[in-house]
Amino acid sequence: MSTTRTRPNRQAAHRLALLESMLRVRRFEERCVELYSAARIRGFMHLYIGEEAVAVGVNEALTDDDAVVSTYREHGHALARGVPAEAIMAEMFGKATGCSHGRGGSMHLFDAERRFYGGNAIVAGGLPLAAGLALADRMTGRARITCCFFGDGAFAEGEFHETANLAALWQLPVLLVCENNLYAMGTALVRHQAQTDLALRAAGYGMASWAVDGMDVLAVEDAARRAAEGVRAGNGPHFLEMRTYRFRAHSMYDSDRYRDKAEIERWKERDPVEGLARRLREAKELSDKARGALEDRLAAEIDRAVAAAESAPEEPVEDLLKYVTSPVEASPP
Amino acid sequence: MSTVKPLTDAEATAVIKESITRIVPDADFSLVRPDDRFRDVLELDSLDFLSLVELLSERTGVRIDEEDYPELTTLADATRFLVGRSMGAAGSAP
Amino acid sequence: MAEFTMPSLGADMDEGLLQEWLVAPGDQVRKGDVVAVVETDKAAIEVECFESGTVGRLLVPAGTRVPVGTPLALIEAGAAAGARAGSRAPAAAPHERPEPRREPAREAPRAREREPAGRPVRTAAGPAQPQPPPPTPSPTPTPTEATAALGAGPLVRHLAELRGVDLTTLHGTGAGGRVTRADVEHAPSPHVSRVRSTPYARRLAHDLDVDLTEVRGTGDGGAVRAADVRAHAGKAAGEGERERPRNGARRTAAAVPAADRPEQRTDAMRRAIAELMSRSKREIPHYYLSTTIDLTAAVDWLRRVNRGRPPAGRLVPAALLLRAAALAAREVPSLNGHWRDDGFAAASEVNLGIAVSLRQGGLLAPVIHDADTLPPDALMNRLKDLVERTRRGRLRGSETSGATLTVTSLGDQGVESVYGVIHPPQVALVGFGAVVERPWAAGGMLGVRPVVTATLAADHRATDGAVGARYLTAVDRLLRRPEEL
Amino acid sequence: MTATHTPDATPAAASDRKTTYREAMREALREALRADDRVFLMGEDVGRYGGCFGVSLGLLEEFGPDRIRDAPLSESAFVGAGIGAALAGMRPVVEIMTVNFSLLALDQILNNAATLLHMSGGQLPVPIVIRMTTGAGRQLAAQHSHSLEGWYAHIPGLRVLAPATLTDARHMLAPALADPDPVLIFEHGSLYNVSGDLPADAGPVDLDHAAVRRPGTDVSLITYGGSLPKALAAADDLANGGISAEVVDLRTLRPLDDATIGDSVARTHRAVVVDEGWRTGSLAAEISARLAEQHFYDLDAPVERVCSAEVPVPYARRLEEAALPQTDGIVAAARRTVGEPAPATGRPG
Repeated sequence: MSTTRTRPNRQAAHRLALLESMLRVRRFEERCVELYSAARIRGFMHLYIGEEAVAVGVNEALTDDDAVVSTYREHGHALARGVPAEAIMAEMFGKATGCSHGRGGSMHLFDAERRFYGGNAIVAGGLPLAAGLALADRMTGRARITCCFFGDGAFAEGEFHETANLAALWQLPVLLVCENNLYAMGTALVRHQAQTDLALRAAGYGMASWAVDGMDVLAVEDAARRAAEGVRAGNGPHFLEMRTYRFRAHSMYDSDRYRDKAEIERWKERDPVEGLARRLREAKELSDKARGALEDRLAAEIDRAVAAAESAPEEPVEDLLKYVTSPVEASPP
Repeated sequence: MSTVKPLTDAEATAVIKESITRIVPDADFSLVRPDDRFRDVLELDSLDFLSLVELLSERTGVRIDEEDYPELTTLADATRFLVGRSMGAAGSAP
Repeated sequence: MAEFTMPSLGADMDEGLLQEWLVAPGDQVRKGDVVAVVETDKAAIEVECFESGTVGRLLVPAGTRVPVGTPLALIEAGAAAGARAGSRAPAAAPHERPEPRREPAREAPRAREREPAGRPVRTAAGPAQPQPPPPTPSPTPTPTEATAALGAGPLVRHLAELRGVDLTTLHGTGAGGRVTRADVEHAPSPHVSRVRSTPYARRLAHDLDVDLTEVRGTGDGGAVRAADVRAHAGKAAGEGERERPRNGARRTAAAVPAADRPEQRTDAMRRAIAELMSRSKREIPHYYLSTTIDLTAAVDWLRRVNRGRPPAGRLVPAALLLRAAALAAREVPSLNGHWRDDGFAAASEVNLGIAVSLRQGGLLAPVIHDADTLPPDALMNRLKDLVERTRRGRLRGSETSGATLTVTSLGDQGVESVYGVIHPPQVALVGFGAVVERPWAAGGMLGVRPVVTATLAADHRATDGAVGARYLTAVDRLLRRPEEL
Repeated sequence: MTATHTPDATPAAASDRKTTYREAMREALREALRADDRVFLMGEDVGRYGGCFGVSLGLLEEFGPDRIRDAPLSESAFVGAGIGAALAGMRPVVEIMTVNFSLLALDQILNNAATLLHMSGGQLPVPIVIRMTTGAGRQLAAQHSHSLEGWYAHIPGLRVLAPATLTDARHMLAPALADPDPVLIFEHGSLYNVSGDLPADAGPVDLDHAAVRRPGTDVSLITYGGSLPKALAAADDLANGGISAEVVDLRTLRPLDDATIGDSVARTHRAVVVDEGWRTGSLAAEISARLAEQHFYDLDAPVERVCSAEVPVPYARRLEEAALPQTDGIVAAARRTVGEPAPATGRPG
């Protein structure tokens, strides 16, 4: 497992904060399952349950100035980034108060203020964007980086390889975080990649690359910090292969025929949330009472988000054509 | 331009009367002698007269210019004009 | 539920004669449909409704004279679309309906197919045998099976007449074999459907009141094009007159008791003119001005313009006179408008009332709206169209009201000047006499020139003589430079 | 198609300058690069090579490799990078060699550039300009010759421009860069060598309006881009035959300027739409449909379309010419609308 115990900044409070952040994602998504089943949330919804350590750990390495480009499985990235639960829930309800004003839904969460650039539902489609965000920073000399999440499926797309090459060629300040959950939808990694060591292949583009235990938030944070540091230092793109696993189906419901139940159970033993909680309990950093209070607090927070989403106004149909082109007087930042 | 067929006096008079009837449906030709100014008798205003010119020109194929309007003052004049013009036009045709 | 009321078809209209209903209870109407013919003191006008829905009770029988605003019928909202889809079909079997006239006149073509099995259904082969239409539109004809088969309500018959469709040749697809509006609309119409024409030509034909069936098409496959319609346009006026007796006869047979209508109309008009003119002379302190205008330039210009044009495209002097009158009105706005509530309100547009004498006697002043914006050719076309339809009694509602200044021209009657009576609430009336040749001194030389005497009768409450003089001076100046008109 | 029919070839005023479409485009780029540090040019061979069609020749020397940025042959990556840079406040001008290659970046153009503003509920405008060459006529065969701008004009969220004149080549870029949303500029390959006088007093083009390039009364020839010179030549021919053709240059293919098109047809009552795209599902089809929807009662003849034959553009010259709209075809179509048969002798090819 991890060797991060000796790191100086691993204060108990920080570990608790990581737990809270992961637990928020977990509980939020569990509520999403209920709401989806009740048809309050519609469309495609891809759950992050099991992968929380990646989003939460990587976010620790980012500053508010940095940019994040994500995928359609991005509730965790958005929450970790600080996008309010109310705005996300309202978006999934298709409400006017949603973080994309009801235009995006689960797959297209955006928050320009937090430099959260979505919410991209074309596999690998966000990678070139991330390169461009990084290019702009590079050209203007701004000391900030862009973090791009994508899955192992994206590794098969031309856009990944074009972008990896471009980013390495131009030494762009971009942190490439591959969430290798072993399945591209229903196709196992071994069935879609000739060489399954993705970090090794990324290294072939001439960028620093390594694999990380994506089920250990402390390991993730540690790796992300080191990689981000390298990126900030002007050493070009870094690639992290986060070895992780999703506990639930690809999309909201699928038959999961492509996976062995025993495999899922094995991975659940490495649940990143409960794993950290267990360690904190063992280290006497988290009492059962404190855990209960945390759960209560998160439940109340999510209740509020759901209630707010329920009562939020619908986008008026008269605004259907809004946001197709910019209003005439507006000019972009 | 439609083809012009030479008209006889009778044909010409008939065309004129018919045309006037289309403009003034209740025109009573028993009140109009050949040398009366039919525009006055039948109260054709300038628009009516223009319509008459259109009809005559359309139905006979004869070209009627503004300069010819004085020829269309009485039934007799108009008949003479149409016959003469139709002969001339037809005669010059190949 | 909305009321269809006696519309006001002119500022001086207090009451109207509901001459004919074109719809019956149960008919579906759409906003803008012509539903009745109203005879005002001046003309018979087809009037439209402003609601969509189902015609409910008719509150006023045809032939009744009622004040403006009187409810004439009830229109129940909302059913028009549904009825078009045939939803009313099952209820419409004739044997259940002692009064076929109360059935929807507009059933969907497939309505019969939806009727429940076992319900007696009249097939087209049965009741739709050729039969003469009911001889009168009296609201309670005895429904024989034969007439029920035709079953055409007044709106359908009106539509058929407009389109020239012979109802007796149609197979009704409505309940019980009734001829529906859709049947008529889909029937090959000698007037409309069979004519191959471009959309623009069709529009133009409508605007110019040209019957497309009589236009020779020169386009692809004999299609009638706009140029064909224009070439035909002048002739159409004459043909309209020719057709009038036929249409008139049919309408009379179908609509009103034949006996007293023309006289009644004439009497009513005489009464209306009498009342209006008396009121004018009673209320308006008239003053009169006149000037004689040298038309040499105008006549020369007209000759030049008309040379080479076919008769249908030629201008008459009246077009130029109207043009000058309209432009001068724009220059002298205090003559163009209305006297209301002890004050003058200038109008923002120049709507010329054109005094048109009718052959059977009487006078109408239909309106050319925004006359100052129409160049001479357009003005000429409007004039021809308007005069022709005025004399056929086919004015549209909007053409009977809104005049801001009236022009009368008695020149065709041979007189040299006319001092008119103002049409209240207007404040002036312009008169033109005949264009005559007179000795004329100009530049110290005497010659013979064509001249016209222009007069102005104006309301002394609104203006003084100086204003009137300015107006006539403007007309004079404008007519001396016809190429700028 | 020759350089002799350029709409800007009017007698030169004292201060007008002789230039070419290519130079006009280059001048526009130079002006933009000088005016705004956020502007940079990115694409395949835009730097050292000077641009596949020579548009950016010399810009590298003036602005350096950072702003005249040669990209690898990765259309998706560098177009996407342009979009990302735009999101981050830059004003990128991305050059794609030809419209056929743009298909490799179609994901980025459609799924990101055109969509982000909307998907984000208005948070993320994408002020990018993407230039590319379009069209046939140079014997480049079926993978370098197509006119797919009509596809892009299908996409809400994009503005699609087709400069057809020197003035538009010179003055469309600035307003395109000022647009907060993605703008695609399609440069017809046959226009680069067109030369003429560039009016000195021309300013930024109004991107919302089509231009009447030649007034007329009998028929409207509605076209854009590389077909404009052909339509103008056709109008000349028609004038000799007594038919007065109005030539409308769409300039902006999305959003279409319905008003200018409609006003023209309302005057002439006849329309010929000339579009180098394939007929089926073309811009010409869209314009025809709009005329039918909005101006049915103005039409005095069926709308005619002169489009490319439904074939991948062939290499052989005769075949290629036969596949494309040509002046004679436009003349014939216009004559059909006014009801006159084509004269027995036509212009060759």
